[in-house]
Amino acid sequence: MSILQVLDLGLAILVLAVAGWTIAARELFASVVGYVAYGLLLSIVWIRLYAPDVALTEAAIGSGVTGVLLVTTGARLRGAGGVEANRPPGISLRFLAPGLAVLVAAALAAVVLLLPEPPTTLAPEAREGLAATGLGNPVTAVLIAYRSFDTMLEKVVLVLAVVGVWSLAPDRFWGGAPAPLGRARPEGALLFLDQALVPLGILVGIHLFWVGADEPGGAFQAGAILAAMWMIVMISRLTEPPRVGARWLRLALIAGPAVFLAVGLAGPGMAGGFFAYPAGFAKPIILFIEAFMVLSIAVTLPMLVAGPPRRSPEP
Amino acid sequence: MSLALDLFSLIAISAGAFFFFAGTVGLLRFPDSLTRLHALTKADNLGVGLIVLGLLPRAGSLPMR
Amino acid sequence: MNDVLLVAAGFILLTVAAGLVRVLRGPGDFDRMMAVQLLGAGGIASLLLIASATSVAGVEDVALGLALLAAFASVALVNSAETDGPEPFEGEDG
Amino acid sequence: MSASTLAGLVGAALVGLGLYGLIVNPQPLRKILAFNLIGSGAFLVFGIVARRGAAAGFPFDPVPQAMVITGIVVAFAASALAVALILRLREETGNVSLDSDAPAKPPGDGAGAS
Amino acid sequence: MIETPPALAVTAGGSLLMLAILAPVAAILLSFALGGRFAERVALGLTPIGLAIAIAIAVCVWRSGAPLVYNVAGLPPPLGIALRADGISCVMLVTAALVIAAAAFYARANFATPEGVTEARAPLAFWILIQAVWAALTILFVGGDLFNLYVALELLTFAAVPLVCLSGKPETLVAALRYLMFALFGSVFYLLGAALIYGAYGTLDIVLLAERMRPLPAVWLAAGLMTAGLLAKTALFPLHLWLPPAHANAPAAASAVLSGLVVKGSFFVTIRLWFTVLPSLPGGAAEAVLGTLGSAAILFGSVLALRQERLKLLIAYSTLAQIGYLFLIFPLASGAHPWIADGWSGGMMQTLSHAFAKAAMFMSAGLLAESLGHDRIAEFAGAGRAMPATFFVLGLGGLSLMGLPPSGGFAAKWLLLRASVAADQWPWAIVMLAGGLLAAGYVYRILAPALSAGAIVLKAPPQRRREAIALALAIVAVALGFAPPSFFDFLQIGRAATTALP
Repeated sequence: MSILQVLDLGLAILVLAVAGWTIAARELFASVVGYVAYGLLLSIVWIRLYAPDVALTEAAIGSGVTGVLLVTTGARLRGAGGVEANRPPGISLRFLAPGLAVLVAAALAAVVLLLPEPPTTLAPEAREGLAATGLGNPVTAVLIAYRSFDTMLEKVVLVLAVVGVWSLAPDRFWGGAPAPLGRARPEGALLFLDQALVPLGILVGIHLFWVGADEPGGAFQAGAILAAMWMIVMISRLTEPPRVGARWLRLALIAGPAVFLAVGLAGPGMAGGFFAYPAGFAKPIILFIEAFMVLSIAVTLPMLVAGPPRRSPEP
Repeated sequence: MSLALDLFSLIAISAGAFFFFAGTVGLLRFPDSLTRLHALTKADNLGVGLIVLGLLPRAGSLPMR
Repeated sequence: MNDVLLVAAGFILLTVAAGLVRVLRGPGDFDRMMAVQLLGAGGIASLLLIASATSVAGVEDVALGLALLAAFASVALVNSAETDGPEPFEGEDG
Repeated sequence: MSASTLAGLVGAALVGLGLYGLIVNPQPLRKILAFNLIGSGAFLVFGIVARRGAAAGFPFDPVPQAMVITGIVVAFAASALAVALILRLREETGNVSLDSDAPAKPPGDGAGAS
Repeated sequence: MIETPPALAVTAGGSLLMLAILAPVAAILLSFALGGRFAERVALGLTPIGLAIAIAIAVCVWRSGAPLVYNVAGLPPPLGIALRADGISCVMLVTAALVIAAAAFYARANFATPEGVTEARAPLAFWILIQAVWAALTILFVGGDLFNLYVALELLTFAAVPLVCLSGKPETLVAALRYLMFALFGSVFYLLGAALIYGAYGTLDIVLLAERMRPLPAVWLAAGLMTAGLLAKTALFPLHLWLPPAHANAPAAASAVLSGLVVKGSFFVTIRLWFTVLPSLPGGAAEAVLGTLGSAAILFGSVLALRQERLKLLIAYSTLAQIGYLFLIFPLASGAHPWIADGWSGGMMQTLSHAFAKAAMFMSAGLLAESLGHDRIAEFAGAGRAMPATFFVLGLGGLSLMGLPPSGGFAAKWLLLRASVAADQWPWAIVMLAGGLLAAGYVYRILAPALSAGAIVLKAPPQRRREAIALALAIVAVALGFAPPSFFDFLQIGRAATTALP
């Protein structure tokens, strides 16, 4: 057994232990903290699978923003009780659930071990098409060129999630702003962090967007980093969540999918098919789309965390 | 030259790992939150810093696209 | 040399994982968060070491992003951890 | 055992763990956590499929990796919608439960004042 | 670049498929950006355009007698995404367009932006979400790639769940949350199955998969996981717990769309999975299991419908039962037998007639609740005389649910019965007859008190225009009973090609 294998085994055990903790922990907050740790460990697993793009996305969205969402919710749910006041599961459920879980996991494990050889892959096809897109990062090429339709629809899913979350507001708050993310007044340490971290974060975000064409990174990851920075500024109360009726907000939320859709619709005129890119201009067009996607993601994720409007609109 | 660089990496990375160890011991053994925080910051800063320093000489050898 | 990097990565992971006992024991939310913070730092370090040993390209940006997000997560955790803070915002009258 | 096979087994175990949590845990927010565990298990299965598909000079097959990235974003959006529902439900009923016959607290008291 | 096999070739008119999807997507974004009253105008303006595109697609398929195919980004599968419309895609597209258009015009009275404000919560959300349901369903009906279908399923979830709780009442929030939990469980299991299938075959395109399909362990598990996930979204017994509260508590226009169309979206993907991707797998055990679950749903849903006190809950439980009939298509239309044409036509006819009948019934139930102020069946005495048209629609819809001639439901159940008799699979026939009797029971339960004498005070008489919309849908449900044989040939377009594969 080589050192690498020992390391892998240890990592696997650690991931499963922390995952088990998030399920088993008594307190909600402890469970959520466990989930954030779990996300961090998972990023290392993704590096072991040679998937730096996924590692970055998992760290940013899977662990980072989701963790913050859950932590904020845990804090909001605490206090007035009612959280732990549920009935324990019935006896049949207690025996059925582990049985079902073990069955599914065992079947899945067996099938994973028995996946057919030689492995199937689309890597050669992806390599072949890469030249036409002008990109160096094949994952970005899949996302924005080969399967751009999925990515565009997924952006629409994000818009719908915003609509769905907002629709949960009490009527009297419609048009107003979501509740502040942070405490009553800014604190010294947070303000210092703002000054140090946020400019750096914005720089990193833009950097990730730019290198995403050729190296790990891209619109999702860059947008998530920028979203995190905006949320930090909102947590320290230097700025407040915007009103849901604000025109600029609506436009920023739909900018990504709308530009994507517009380019896709222009495809038949430009390149002979919906979502096709004209030869020679693929890369600048892709970067153009991605720039708007970064904007939309950077605005969407914080609005999803902030939740529905909770303040009456200004008269 | 390469031997010297390797030696440098070795020393920096070992030192970094040591700081992580020390930080963890501090986190587990120190009596209250503030002293634990003190130990933690040492691990955070010096640990990661030294590891990155130790990896610097190898950065050029990474396949660049 | 690669084996040295891997051993160092394993050692760091092991120690910070031991630190996770703080998540189990608490007692306060603050202590739990510190353990995650340590795991974040250790995770970045071992990620860089592993990537360097197994030659995964372009991992520097991943580490950069992780470092930023670790700081972000701790801000959010501190923001919502304290139990004696003000009541969660419940809205205002229209 | 190769790293990708091991990751696949971890993925399978995560699905099992998450499924257990999803069924047994009555608290909706904990169900969301469990759902996220199942999700990451599924993503890991995509991940090993991608790693197995290393070819043509790429150490991975980019197509499943791109699908994972899409999936992670969708999973986050789902969590956000669920969380918003849970918070609104707590506000209306003072309770977070999936039992439809749970007694509902009359809404309005205290929820309107800041 | 890559040699295109004939099965993947693009056909003329394929661009229509893309337009059918992109029109509602563009409308969603436009509605959200403009906000306020524009959302309603955009949604209403979309209905004729969407309907025209759906009909154009159907005409193209009818004329050529072969499926329409389009490769997005000009890239054929496996790397690219293909869209395909066969016979059943076309009828579902047209059905969705008709029901959504009807629901939209019906909903104008409930979801108009009030005077004096530029934008209100429920109207904006409703108009955006109903367009999103349309977009998602369109992709589900024409999508040719399992991951693309996953994204569409998620789109449908995100559109349908908030529709349930637009009123913001606690019981609707609980219903929506439970719906979301089931839907998310369904999505993630579907995704897991898709991962295994990609790992085994290196593509997620359904036509390529059908060609490459071999009975591997991975594909059995994948089929099980995906089917379980899709059943949770379709609310087939025993994964049905979420449906009755969600469909009964949603606003009437939303209930009509949810019950008539949304559950058919995931059902349609199940059909794609078992009849296009997996038919070359040996054995009929899985089909028998699906049929058994369907039978259980028929009996269970009908009995529970009989016991409901509230009209909307009764109709929602009847949806459970009618979903059960849909799943009889799996044992009765699979394999290579002489009766499968009947089974296939019957199953699809049930899908269509239930969509129209159930939408009409939920709309009538909404009108009743608005006029009476409640929907408690026991207090309907005299309502039949006060609101004759509304009860006439409920009766017509009930005709189709019971399977009495002349109606689409009769044609569906007759074809399914004939197939089960021809196949010597008697249990299905007995269950269907029992389900028909039970349906007669619960329809009688609605109509009998309403037709009895009694004095009733209406808060407001129902609007003629809205009654007419519900009536139109109910008439379509009945008229489906007169479908000519050529209609059933149309349903077979694209199917022969896949079943003929070795």
